[in-house]
Amino acid sequence: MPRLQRVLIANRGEIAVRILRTLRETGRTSIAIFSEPDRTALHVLMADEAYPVGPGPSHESYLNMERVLETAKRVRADAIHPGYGFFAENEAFARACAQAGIVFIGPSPETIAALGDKLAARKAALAAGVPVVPGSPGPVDSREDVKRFAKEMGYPLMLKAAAGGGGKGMRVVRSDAELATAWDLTRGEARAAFGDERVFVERFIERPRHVEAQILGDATGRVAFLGERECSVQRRHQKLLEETPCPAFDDATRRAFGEAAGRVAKQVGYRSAGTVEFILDEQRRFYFLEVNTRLQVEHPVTEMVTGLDLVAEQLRVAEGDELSFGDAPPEPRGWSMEARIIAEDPARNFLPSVGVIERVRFPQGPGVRNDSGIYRGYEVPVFYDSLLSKLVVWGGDREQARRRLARALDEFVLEGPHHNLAFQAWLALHPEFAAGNLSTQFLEEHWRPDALKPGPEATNAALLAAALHERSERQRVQIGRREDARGASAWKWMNRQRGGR
Amino acid sequence: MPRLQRVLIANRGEIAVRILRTLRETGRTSIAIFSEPDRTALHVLMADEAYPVGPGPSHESYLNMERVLETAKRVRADAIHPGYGFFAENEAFARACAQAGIVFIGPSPETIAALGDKLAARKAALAAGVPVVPGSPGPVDSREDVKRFAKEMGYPLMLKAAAGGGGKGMRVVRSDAELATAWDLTRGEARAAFGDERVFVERFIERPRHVEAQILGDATGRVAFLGERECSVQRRHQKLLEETPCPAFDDATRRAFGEAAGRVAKQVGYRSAGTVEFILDEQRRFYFLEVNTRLQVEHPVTEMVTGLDLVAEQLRVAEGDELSFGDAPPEPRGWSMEARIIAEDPARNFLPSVGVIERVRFPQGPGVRNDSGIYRGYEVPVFYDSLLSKLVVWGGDREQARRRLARALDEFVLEGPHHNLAFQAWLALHPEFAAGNLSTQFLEEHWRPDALKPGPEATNAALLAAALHERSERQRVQIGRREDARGASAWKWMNRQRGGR
Amino acid sequence: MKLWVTLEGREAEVTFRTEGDRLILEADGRHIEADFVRLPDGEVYSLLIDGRSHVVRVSPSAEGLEVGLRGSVIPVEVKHPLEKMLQAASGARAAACGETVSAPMPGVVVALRVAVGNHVQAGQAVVVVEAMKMQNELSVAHDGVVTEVLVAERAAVSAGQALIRLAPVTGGSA
Amino acid sequence: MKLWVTLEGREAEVTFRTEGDRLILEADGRHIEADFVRLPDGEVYSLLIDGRSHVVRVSPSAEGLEVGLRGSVIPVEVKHPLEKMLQAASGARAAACGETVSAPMPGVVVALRVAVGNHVQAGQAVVVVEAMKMQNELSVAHDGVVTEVLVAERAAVSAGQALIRLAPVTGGSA
Repeated sequence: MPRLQRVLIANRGEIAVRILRTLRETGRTSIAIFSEPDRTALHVLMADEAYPVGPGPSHESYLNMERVLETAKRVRADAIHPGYGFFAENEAFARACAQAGIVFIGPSPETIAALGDKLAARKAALAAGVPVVPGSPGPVDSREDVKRFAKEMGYPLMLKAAAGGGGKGMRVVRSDAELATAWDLTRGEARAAFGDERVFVERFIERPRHVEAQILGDATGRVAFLGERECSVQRRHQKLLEETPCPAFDDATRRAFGEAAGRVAKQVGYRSAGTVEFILDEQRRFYFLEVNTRLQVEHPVTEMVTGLDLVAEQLRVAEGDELSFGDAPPEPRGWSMEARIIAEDPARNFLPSVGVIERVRFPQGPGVRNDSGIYRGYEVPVFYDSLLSKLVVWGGDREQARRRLARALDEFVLEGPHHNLAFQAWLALHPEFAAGNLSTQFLEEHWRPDALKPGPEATNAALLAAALHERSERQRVQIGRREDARGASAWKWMNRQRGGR
Repeated sequence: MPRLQRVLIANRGEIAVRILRTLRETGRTSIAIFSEPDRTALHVLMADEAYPVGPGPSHESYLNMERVLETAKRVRADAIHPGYGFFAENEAFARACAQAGIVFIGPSPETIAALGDKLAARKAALAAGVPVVPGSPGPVDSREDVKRFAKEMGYPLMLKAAAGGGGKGMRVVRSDAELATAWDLTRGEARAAFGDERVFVERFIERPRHVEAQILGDATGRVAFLGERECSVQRRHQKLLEETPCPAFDDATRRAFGEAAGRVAKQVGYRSAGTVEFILDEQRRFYFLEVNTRLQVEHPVTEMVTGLDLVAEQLRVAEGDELSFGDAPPEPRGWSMEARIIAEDPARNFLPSVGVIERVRFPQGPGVRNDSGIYRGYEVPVFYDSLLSKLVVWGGDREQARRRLARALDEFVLEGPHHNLAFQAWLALHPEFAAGNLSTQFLEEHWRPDALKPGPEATNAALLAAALHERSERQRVQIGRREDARGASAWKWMNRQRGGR
Repeated sequence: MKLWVTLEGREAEVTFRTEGDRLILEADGRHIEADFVRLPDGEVYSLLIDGRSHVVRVSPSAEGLEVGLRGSVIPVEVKHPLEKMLQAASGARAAACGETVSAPMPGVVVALRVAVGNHVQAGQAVVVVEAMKMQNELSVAHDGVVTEVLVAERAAVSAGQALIRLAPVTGGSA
Repeated sequence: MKLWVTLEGREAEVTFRTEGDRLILEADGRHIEADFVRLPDGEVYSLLIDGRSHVVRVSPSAEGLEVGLRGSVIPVEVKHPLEKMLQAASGARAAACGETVSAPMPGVVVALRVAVGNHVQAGQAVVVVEAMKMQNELSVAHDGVVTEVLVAERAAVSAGQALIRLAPVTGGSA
């Protein structure tokens, strides 16, 4: 296979910037695409070349398959990197690339299709001898069937709408008595929300951890396991902070976990970078969930401890090369954490925020990496997701990584939209987080918005700042109308206040 | 020894920021000091506490020993970290700290004194069985003595003023004939420049490399060798780009080099972080030069490959603790390079530059670390040195590190003072640099200012930018005086031009 | 100079003056002094309070000022004494004027849950706005009756745009 | 719109116009088109020239404009046609007016190497200024005679401050 010299990035924001950095470092031409409001986005400014693909809404630009492929052909792209989201797990797009003679950087369309169907993926895992959450092999037909299941597995159970997703259509059942009403409610909701009343049963895992395996496969059929990532701290099923290694793992768990992930990947002939997701119960037993057939948002923590460039490995594999490390993946060194810096307001139930980045100063220094799509003066558009930047740190051990994260968050200056820096700092300093006691219930159990209340020192500083501001405002007023008497000046103040400054 | 909770940093700029990061990560209070023009410097803004120590000139503030120590005592500092420069290698300051009951973070005053005298340091190296550049054991008295030397060692030789320094009072002699005039010239210069006509003879090492060993000693007498740094690319004896490992080293050389550095350090009972400097000839033989008894500007490259925090190790040693890694320093991984970003104009013979940082965007992403003392809007003061920032990169091998450096330099936005970003990019891409063919003669042999001439693509972009600028200027003029006829408008242009815009 | 400051729910009279680079402030019987300098970077101040270093940014907001400080944002309401007097007088009137639900950010109206004439209860969600791939329910703060619906479903709205107006219920909690 | 542009030592007449976000320029028989947008960040433009992405910053300098581009700074002189005409007329006069040596940066005068009345040759160092711990020799561009020495040794000087003035040597190369 010839070298992929011209690579189009079918994405935007921080991940487009991330990918173009590797393209530049490996001597390839980086080709950006952009929607109209993204004309001034960082990935456009930093790319070697950039071409427009349509208006703001994703389906008219970044998800406009025809336009993106036409652009790729016109500018003679050798390959397309899809990043994550958009076309990253789209079988049809991968197929269309192949038909257009353009290399899709990712697994084969067949792999994407096979793993995109959650039931098929679960079957592949079972076939590979990898544990899945115990449950009914298919939809259950009656309350009595659920009761029989409960006798076998014990309560609590989870009723899950077969067509569900995004955290909807799920209900925990803790006894036969609860089941009486839960059965009808769940089926009713499933019918209402998805037009499909089929319901599955699964064992309910209490306080689960979300742990995932980074895998990398090449064309020779070799699959490498590059360590796990713990992604338990979530809100509304969105990951907020990820780390590697998993604080709950010992060497034996890790070995078994890596072997399980590798077996799933080999079962489907996996090629390129992918992630096998598991949940971990409180007894450290892991259960297969699904495979993400793409580069993951949180891939940098794996890069920090292995020293690998996963995008560079994807490019090698796409060119038909072997993995850079052959059969010997580098031993992970130290600990890494990633905090997602998101435009949202923790004090108002994490309401998304937009606006102009008025001031930004990224944290720097030892062990700090920023993967970001913003710059000072940039206006965060309303059309795309609210991830502004990823703050990634490395430490010799978990404690150094965690303290470094807290240091870096403290150093991070970001003004304009609301953001979750203070929330992430709260998290990094929380004693349960420090102890590694994580689960997907972490926020429900520990987070209260008044945790961000400023202390007396901050309150004093705020008081002084407000006084300084009023002083300079007042000077401005007085300089402007030096002839005014006191009363008139006060009226001016009133007007300003009423004007909703 | 009790924990050092409150640490005063007797320094400024990037190294003060570097040190306070470790203090924060280890839960200590960082105390900055500042001169009047440094009231808005980054180390003051970032520190937990900050106190004034006098006017701009160093000797009235950062080098005002009485004022600095009085401040340290008044604010109840447990320890002082001197950084590099200023008091870092000042025996009297280290002694005064001890007398004031404040821990000086560095070697003992006796070690500083012993290694500060270059002749004594050379003797210590010889006593430790470490090679020094072959030469006369003391001053030579006559031309005839030099000739006898030449018979023994062969030409070329170097005549060196005993009291010389900073590259002055040195002359290469390649034959008996040259010696005839060189002898009187060198003695005359030495007398004129230093008031001391004593002259030494040393073998002249052609195209030498400058390679140094990072060492770390603790109170138990243990001395660790943490790898070498190649610092050959220099201008006027100022290092510009450093890397580790040294591209000229093989394992045997490294082992012998590390052992030699360790012997010198043990000979003087070295404690804390230090650097043993050597020169390397074209046959890869190394010769001791001197010991720097402090943290080095280029220490981050060692941190990148070892994963250690050298400032944290210094703090441990100062508290009487052992080194964090005991007797097993971490195996270095990969390659690291550091480019010094300096306020100077490569096109005008590297003339230093000052001014306001109008815009700065640091390079980010995988394998990039910035240690910096600047921010947007900051005015670089005239009183201190012109190092603005250190760009440090890591790669799996030298080639990845070098390409990453080039990528990061390309991504670095810095406007305001003149700077050497384009020069560093030229260096990173130079074929001889890429091949690792380095010596302290690198710039003399390869650098020509017209290397920075822009290519046709850049020239076109500049042409367009100039046109756009004139268009917006013109619009401004026309909007301002809409009633004006064409002639009057042109006159306005003239005035603007004459005003020296 | 005197000000009325509301901070963290507490209101206090604040007296302050500057002497060169020093700011001297009295509030609630406390005396605070700081060395201050305005940074070349917008409405940003560096404060040294007894040596402790703080960088604070002040920006105007709908309710008064916001002070940004190490990743946190602290709302501060500052009133001039005369302003306070006048506002107290008009306070009673304002409370009875009903409520407006506005878009907190630019986005698209996904669902309208009420129509003109509907009675709603405090906390009830009345409209859903989608922005950045997230749906956000907007609710009312007080019981009331819907008097105006100012947008249609699928309409794009800008930050602060009024969406729904309500009148207070007679005898209800205002 | 027409301009005379001096760039990389070559002078050319440039004709350009804009159509919406496109800039169309002709110079030296070449035709260049670009998509442009001004970034919210000072006098900075993003240009897409046949898809190639460039971020350029324009700032005024003593000699005209400086265009910053990927770490490099490219000086550009831009003249309006009328301006050029007038300047050509006064050019001859200006050349005979002698030379001034100015401080290129703030610093301290460390050494004066000439006195009033001295003859100096092009390239000769006449004064040494120290800034940022570095000593910098300043030399003259043309042969001349020192007419004024405007500073003393150890004096602090600001950027652009005139230090020494020279008159041209009669018959010398101006």
